[in-house]
Amino acid sequence: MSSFTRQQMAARVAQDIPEGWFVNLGIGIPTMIADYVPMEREVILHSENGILGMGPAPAPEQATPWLINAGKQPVTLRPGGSFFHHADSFGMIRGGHIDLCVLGAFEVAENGDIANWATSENDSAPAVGGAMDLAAGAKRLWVVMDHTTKDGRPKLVETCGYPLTAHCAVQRIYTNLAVIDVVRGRGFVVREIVPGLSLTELQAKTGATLHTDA
Amino acid sequence: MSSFTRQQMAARVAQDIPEGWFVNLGIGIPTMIADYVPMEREVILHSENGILGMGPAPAPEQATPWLINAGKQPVTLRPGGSFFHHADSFGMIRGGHIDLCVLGAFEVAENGDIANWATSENDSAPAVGGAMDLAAGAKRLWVVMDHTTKDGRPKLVETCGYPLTAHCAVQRIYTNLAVIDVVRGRGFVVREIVPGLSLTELQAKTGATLHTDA
Amino acid sequence: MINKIVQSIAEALSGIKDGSTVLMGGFGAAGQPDDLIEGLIEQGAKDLTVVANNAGAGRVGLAKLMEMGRVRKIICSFPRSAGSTVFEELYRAGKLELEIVPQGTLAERMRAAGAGIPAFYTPTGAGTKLAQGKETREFNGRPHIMELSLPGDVALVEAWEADRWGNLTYRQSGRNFNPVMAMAAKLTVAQAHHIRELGDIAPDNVHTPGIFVSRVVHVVRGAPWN
Amino acid sequence: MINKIVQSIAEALSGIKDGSTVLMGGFGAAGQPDDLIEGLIEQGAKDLTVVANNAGAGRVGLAKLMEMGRVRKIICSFPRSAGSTVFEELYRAGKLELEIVPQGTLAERMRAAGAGIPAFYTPTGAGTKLAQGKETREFNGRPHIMELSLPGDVALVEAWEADRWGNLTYRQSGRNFNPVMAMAAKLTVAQAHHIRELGDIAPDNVHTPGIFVSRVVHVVRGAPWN
Repeated sequence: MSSFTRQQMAARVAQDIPEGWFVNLGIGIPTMIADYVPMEREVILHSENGILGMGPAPAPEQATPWLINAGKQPVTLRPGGSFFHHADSFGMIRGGHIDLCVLGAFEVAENGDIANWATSENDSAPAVGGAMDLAAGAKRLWVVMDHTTKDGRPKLVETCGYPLTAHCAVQRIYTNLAVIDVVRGRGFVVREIVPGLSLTELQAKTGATLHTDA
Repeated sequence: MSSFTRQQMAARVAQDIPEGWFVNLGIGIPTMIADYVPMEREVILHSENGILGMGPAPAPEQATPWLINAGKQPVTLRPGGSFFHHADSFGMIRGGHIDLCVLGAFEVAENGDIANWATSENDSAPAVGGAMDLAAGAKRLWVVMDHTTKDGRPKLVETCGYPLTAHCAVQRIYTNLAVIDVVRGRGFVVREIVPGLSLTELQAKTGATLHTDA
Repeated sequence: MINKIVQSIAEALSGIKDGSTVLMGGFGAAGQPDDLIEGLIEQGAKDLTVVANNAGAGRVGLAKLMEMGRVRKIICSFPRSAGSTVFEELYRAGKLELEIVPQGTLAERMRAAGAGIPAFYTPTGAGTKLAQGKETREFNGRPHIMELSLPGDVALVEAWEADRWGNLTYRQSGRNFNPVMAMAAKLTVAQAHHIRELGDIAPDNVHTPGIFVSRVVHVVRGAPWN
Repeated sequence: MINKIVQSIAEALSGIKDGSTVLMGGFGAAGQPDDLIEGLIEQGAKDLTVVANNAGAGRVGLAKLMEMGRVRKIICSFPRSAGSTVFEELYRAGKLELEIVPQGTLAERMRAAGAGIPAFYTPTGAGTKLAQGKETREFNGRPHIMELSLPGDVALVEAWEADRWGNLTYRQSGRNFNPVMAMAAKLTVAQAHHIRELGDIAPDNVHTPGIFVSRVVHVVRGAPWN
């Protein structure tokens, strides 16, 4: 059975991002998506720490400590980019001006609930960062993550077991096995499956009912 | 009996403004106060429409339509001045960063209530502008106005008859006849009277009890 | 290639519907998008709610739009000013609704709409007749009133510079309400004196990032504006 | 003559009292007022509440201040990060209070404090464990939670340029939390790389007007920061 690599997952998401969108990419696989958007397709990347128009990582000798992304890695700025303060930056997020946010997650439920910040109700010092603001504020929230945990438990579930980041927020999930929409009132609707995997096999790795449009 | 002219009232207020204060001056006599603050005493003038560091009116040939004050008159900018948008400008006001606001008024009550925006409860289209924001937000609110109306009715009163601009907001009143503090729990306390006028005569022109510290 | 620059005022204003809430920038003449307002008169949309600091003056611009019967309601801080005769006539005749909002609350309600804050508390207006019908609540021992965000369908703004991504700068006190209105509307249209190449506006000094701007039209005004 | 420029870090930090709430700017190393934080370690104030995006790393700066037992409480969005061992040890030992706030809510709460807004409603965090104990209210059919403003006694910020009136600019992503913290504190202290003559910072491009700044100290950092 084949499965998408991290790079292939990032590239698959990048396919679906049209020119002109303002996009915030979370840490991990989401960050890699930028590498698969061709420079001539103008997608404007937003970073929570006050940047619009982020470009790729600089050559090491050209990195400046003043220009870092939300993951605190050196980045560049494209012509047309701009800087602003944190309240303005999150005003863009909370105000619904970001067309798309792509985050990783521990779990996504069939109603669109997302859990991606705390691994236990008892973890009293979890790091939330901007995840709740992004999940609640972006026009669209997509999740990119492995279909199951390392020990094989489903990450697409009926109800999240981990503490929620936001309620009914996710619209689409890209996993290493499939592309799945979250449709209000229906739940998980499968759009694509990696070659060689059957719907039945995918269902076996999923914690909630999978629907199809067929 | 002598009485202060408008110019003298403005000059008298100017005496009491120390270097380093951020000051918003309302339309009318308050605007004239700026002319009596010597340029070497650095008082930073704020205008609601997004200016800090306003300077005097320009020579007519140097006026630019881009640089006007809240009264929509051409002004200049001192070195060190800055521009910002309306929400930031009123954030300065509402957030208590303006050391002093000086406004005109129809009435001031002995508890510090001020009425300066509507002349009747039945006036359904009064022009409030920034008066309520300034009265509620500045660290100090001083009023400069004639002691009585043109037909001799007192403007310092027990309770305002006109619709309020703000509740318990005024700290000091400069009139053409006196300088009067509004002291919580006491009411009007006379600090100065124009030469030749007795306290009894001043009281006769005032609609509430005048106190003195003597 | 993203290109928000359109070639005519008609194109800049296309699609504005009857019944829209239109935010109009400017304070006095500074930063007032005169050409877009004239364009809106041509464009034809009616039954409008207009949000602006003033209620028009003379018989041009907003006053003309009102005189044509195209404005249902005005939300402003200072309706009566020198030359506001059209407003006064229509208002007295009961042909215009009016909502008076303190100037700082007006700006903050639009900033809130742009920033996804549906409501906030302010001390401004507490205990006055403008607090009537509003929730009052005490914070730090002081009464405050709850104000709702004020979103627009359309914002018309005037900028000094613009580029094809819609980044804007403003000049001096021409900034005023324009940045908060640009944030608060679904469709934000800017008239700009100068069109710059992408990257020529210093990234540290962009006043309104292009994310808040839908369309830009180049309007060169004569002296003394240039 | 107004002159907010002081000659030493000790002078810049004089008068900070035990029990103060200290807002510390910066996101990652960018815009972090390292020299002022080291100065605060020298200065001696204790029983502090510190508001910052992170809870320190390594054994310098904020982490050192915590290790010395001078911090009673941390208010931040992201306490656990690479090298946050001091925080983790103290927190596990029950020697440090923690308030976790979503990053955008953290910024907005300080902006609200600076702008005189005692409370606002946000959708962020509604229906999550961070909503516990907070008022929930529906606007536009969607649950929101009420968040209170977060004022500081002291803000420590890092600027790129400053003048004697306290006007500041920031460089690139060094801006981050600094402008909202500068607004939100009673005493705002800025360390600046460059001191400019009054008037040399373009008035249209001042990022933090001097009204929000109490003291400025010139700190030239080495490469690659210059």
